[in-house]
Amino acid sequence: MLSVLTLSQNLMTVTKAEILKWITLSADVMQENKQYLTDLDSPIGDADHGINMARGFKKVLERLPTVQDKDIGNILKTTGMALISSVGGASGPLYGTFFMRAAAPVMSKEVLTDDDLVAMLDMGLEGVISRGRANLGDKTMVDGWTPALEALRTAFANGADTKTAMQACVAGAEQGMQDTIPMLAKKGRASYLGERSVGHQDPGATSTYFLLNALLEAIS
Amino acid sequence: MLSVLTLSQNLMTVTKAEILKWITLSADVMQENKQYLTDLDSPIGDADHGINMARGFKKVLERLPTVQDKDIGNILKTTGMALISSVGGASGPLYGTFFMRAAAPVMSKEVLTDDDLVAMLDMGLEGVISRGRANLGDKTMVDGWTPALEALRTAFANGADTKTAMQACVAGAEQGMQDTIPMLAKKGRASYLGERSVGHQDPGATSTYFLLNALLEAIS
Amino acid sequence: MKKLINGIDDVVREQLQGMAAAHPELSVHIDPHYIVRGDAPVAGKVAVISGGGSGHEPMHGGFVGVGMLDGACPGEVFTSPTPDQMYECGMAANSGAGVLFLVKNYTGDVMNFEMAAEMLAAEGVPVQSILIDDDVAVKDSLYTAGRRGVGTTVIIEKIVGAAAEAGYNLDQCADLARKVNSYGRSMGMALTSCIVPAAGKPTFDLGDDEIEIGIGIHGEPGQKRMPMTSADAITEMMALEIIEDDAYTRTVREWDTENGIWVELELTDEPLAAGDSVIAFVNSMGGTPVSELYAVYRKLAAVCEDKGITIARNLIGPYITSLEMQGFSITLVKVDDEILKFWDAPVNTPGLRWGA
Amino acid sequence: MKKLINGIDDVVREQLQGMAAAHPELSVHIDPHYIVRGDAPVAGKVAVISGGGSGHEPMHGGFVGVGMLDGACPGEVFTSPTPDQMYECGMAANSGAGVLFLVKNYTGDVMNFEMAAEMLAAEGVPVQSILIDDDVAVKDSLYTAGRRGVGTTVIIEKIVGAAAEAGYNLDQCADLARKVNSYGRSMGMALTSCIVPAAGKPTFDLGDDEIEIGIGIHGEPGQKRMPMTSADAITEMMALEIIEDDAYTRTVREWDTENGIWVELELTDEPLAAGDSVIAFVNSMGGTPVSELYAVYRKLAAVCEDKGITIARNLIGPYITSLEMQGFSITLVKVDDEILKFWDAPVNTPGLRWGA
Ligand SMILES: Nc1ncnc2c1ncn2[C@@H]1O[C@H](COP(=O)(O)OP(=O)(O)O)[C@@H](O)[C@H]1O
Ligand SMILES: Nc1ncnc2c1ncn2[C@@H]1O[C@H](COP(=O)(O)OP(=O)(O)O)[C@@H](O)[C@H]1O
Ligand SMILES: [Mg+2]
Ligand SMILES: [Mg+2]
Ligand SMILES: [Mg+2]
Ligand SMILES: [Mg+2]
Repeated sequence: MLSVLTLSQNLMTVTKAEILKWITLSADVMQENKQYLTDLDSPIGDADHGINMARGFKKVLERLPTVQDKDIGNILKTTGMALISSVGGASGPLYGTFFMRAAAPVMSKEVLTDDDLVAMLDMGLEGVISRGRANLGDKTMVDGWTPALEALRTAFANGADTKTAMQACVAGAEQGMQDTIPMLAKKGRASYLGERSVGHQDPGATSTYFLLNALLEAIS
Repeated sequence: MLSVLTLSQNLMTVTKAEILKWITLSADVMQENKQYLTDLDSPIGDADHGINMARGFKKVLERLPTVQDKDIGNILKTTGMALISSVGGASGPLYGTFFMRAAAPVMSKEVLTDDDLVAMLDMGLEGVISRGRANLGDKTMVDGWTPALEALRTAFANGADTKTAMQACVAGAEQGMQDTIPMLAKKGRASYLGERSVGHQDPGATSTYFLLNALLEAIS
Repeated sequence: MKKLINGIDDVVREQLQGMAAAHPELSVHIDPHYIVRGDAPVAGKVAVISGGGSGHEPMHGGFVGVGMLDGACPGEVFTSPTPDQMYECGMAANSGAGVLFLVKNYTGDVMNFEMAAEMLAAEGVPVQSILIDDDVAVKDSLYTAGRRGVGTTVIIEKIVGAAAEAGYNLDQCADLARKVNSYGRSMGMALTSCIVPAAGKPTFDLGDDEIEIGIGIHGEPGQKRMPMTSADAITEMMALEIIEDDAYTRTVREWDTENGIWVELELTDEPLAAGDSVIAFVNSMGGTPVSELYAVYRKLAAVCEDKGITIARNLIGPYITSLEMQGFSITLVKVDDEILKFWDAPVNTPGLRWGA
Repeated sequence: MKKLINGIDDVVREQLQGMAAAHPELSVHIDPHYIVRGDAPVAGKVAVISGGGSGHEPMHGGFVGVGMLDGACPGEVFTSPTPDQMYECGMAANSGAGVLFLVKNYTGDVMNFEMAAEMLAAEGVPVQSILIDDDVAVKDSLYTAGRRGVGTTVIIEKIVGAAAEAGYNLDQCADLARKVNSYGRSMGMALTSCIVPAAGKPTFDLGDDEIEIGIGIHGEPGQKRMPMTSADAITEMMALEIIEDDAYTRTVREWDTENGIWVELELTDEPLAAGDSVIAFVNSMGGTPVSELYAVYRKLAAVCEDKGITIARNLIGPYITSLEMQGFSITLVKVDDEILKFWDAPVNTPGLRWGA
């Protein structure tokens, strides 16, 4: 899909409409995978991750019409605030902070360049890390975000277009998600299980993959 | 088995040793049928009749040595008191009263005539009825005792010997027990079930059959 | 069966030993089993005593203490205690002002308490015995064993215990117990069966989508089985059965202290009516958490309001249980000033405590 | 799944509405969910507030009242509440003397309470936040999320609530909370899993002869699975893990009210030792009846005696639960005169009441 404003590969590649679509698609995918994410959260958690994410994005959808006409930064900020006030648990502040921080570099923008896109996601991840203080390998959503954003940056550095770069990003998220399986959890609820956390895929890294995949779909 | 004292069919037919044996065999049969009686008490009661009877007769066995040398009346009285103080529930006072009252006509006797035997059991049943105020057909142990003692009296009236009469008595108890199946309970815990009590055999009528059968075995 | 027990034959004794260790203010007697207040007998005070099968904790042992019971006699699990327990308990608690037995109407309890009353009377102890029979799920005729004693028991023990503490004499205590019983109505239901330790398996099987309505407290099956439905629907059905229950007449036997004989009385309970005030008691059968009881209370309050019945006080929690059974019961007890005064009076027991 | 609920999305709200109907002395707020004392804010008094996922009733909402919590924030079932609930609750309860958050150490609770503390501080409300982390079943290293907050929470809420009632200021309340936490150790086990309403099936499967040791309170699986054994063996194993637990050091973040920043503190709990006096708390996970808890208490008292530990007070019952899960937890909290004084002080809440 080409925006009428596209001048170069690195300019104005993601529109506000696509961001709105991303949020809507995210809400859909969380609703569809509510049971799956909750099931993942049973052996190493407390069986609520899918329920939490679905509830949160339902609230986001309710609020979305109020910012339909606002800029991308405000849309993301509202998304973050809706998540914070409705998800609870660990994932609420984490995803909430993700969107609140992601909003900062794109405030008052109606369209994003590739650099904006990277900055937006990078700042979001930074928020997740500063809020949750998880390290790579702790078996959390950070293990989904980190390889995904690395792959995104690498793809852009290698001259990929937005869509191709986002495909790499999603592949990175998927790999990161799968790589959580053998990990021993050190943060979050799964850490209480010690050795028994090994062999299970992290629910948060999985919802991160769904979120990035929704972004890819939105811009495709 | 012939007692050396046997003079006529109607004289001195049950010895103290046989009464002691009756009590011991009763304890055995309650222990063996603990599960069965408890199972009968599940659909129309509270799943404890076998447990109650086994516990009670275990206590009786513990006390028995202390009255080994006493007369039959005292043995029965001690049995009744042991049951009263250890069974609880409905069956405790009922079987306890049975043995306490049964003791009265055989006080200070070392051997029983057929008349004594009938008087002993009749008085016992009278005790059960005055304590529990159940009528025939209420689906209780009274529906086991009543046809059993009727059959016993009839057999003696027809000239049967002790053993034959007791065989008739046990057959009457068995019939009475089976006849409780279609009854609608009006007394005891099963009465709370109303129509739903129909189709189940009464646990108390069943333990009554076991008790009389033990007496038959003891004199055989 | 997974239970926190050791040997099956030791269940009741070991639980009593645990109570003894936890509550030094109680005097826990092991052979035979009974519990009395540590300061029993309390000079000049009527001794209020109850008892019944174990498995209903905190009832009755957990209700022994200042302002409630003087003594309790725990039987084996779901089995009435024996007359000698009741006799010993009565002797230990009697100060000379006499003994009031509060007896739930089950054949076993009735007969055992009758024998104990006779034994105490034979020793010259003034004794009264009041039957509790409040379970509207039992459809009774004059010829059956009558209604079971269920939730109202807890309320009577609290109120009559407070009255005895306040100096009511034996006859006054008995009259008050009879009144509260006539004002009380209950109904229970089960989501699951419980397991009697000695039986080792569920007393009844209930499908994943079935519930049992009208159960008693001995884990016995109830009036009817029906498909699972919402908390609101179940609560409304039960509340209406209680509120719309007709006048109930039965013949009870009470001990005539003066003449030393049992006398029969015909007693009639009047139905609840708009304008009445009640204590509303929502009880867990043991395995249902208090959170679910609040969902029930929400609907119960709405039904009562709808029917013009004012809830003056409430009690919500596991007080008269059936081991680990999941389910609940509702009890409504009509109140007047006398009853409310004694309900609000201080009570200090392991299972119920306020104002002290 | 058979539960006394209506629509799955309405579970928490309807339970709160039931609480509101039953306890007019509380002020129950529905959107967002929080509960405060009816007389909040209490002039001059520090507001003690806790919160966490629902499904642990009576904790926390049932502990709001005179002598305990000023406010509680219930999240969805087993899900931490959100910062706006905590913020609104804090604003409603703050009299100017400040807000003390008592936070169980779960990543979700910690992060949400951190955000709420920042929000309150931004409004000029003096705020302190103390972490509760007493679960010895969690084998922690410096790099993990640390120990969970479990049974000691109930004890801290009671003691710090009484201190706030007695006029302790915000710093004094925070110091006392930190001390009681450092004195408390807990461990839990499950006989059965529970069912989160929205999930509709058991969180974990447990065989008929298996038990799960070291569970938390979110129905999550524990440290290890083992074959079912006797109450005595289980109790002894858990009591010894608590009593013999080593000194425990971790880094916690606390809010520096003066400078408006988070600061890191390294805190060390000393192990229990012979000669110590404790509050012994035997807690039902919800589905285990109190009778079984007494069997546990019997053995716990024996183990403590054997180890030279004196049980000064006890608490036995379902106070911090996991829906209808069967199982129990043991908490031992070392006491001194200050702690005992506040433990014995009057408390009047739906879930814990004495002296009032
Ligand atoms: N400290 C942390 N940093 C980053 N992510 C975390 C952290 N703790 C937990 N998570 C993520 O949160 C997910 C669990 O979310 P959720 O189930 O909604 O919350 P809760 O654990 O409170 O029930 C985990 O799978 C993990 O990916
Ligand atoms: N009023 C009564 N008269 C005679 N027998 C009775 C009466 N009530 C109950 N029973 C007998 O007692 C039996 C139940 O005994 P048990 O299970 O030991 O006591 P409980 O019913 O108290 O649990 C019933 O099967 C019935 O035969
Ligand atoms: Mg979770
Ligand atoms: Mg029975
Ligand atoms: Mg019984
Ligand atoms: Mg959670």
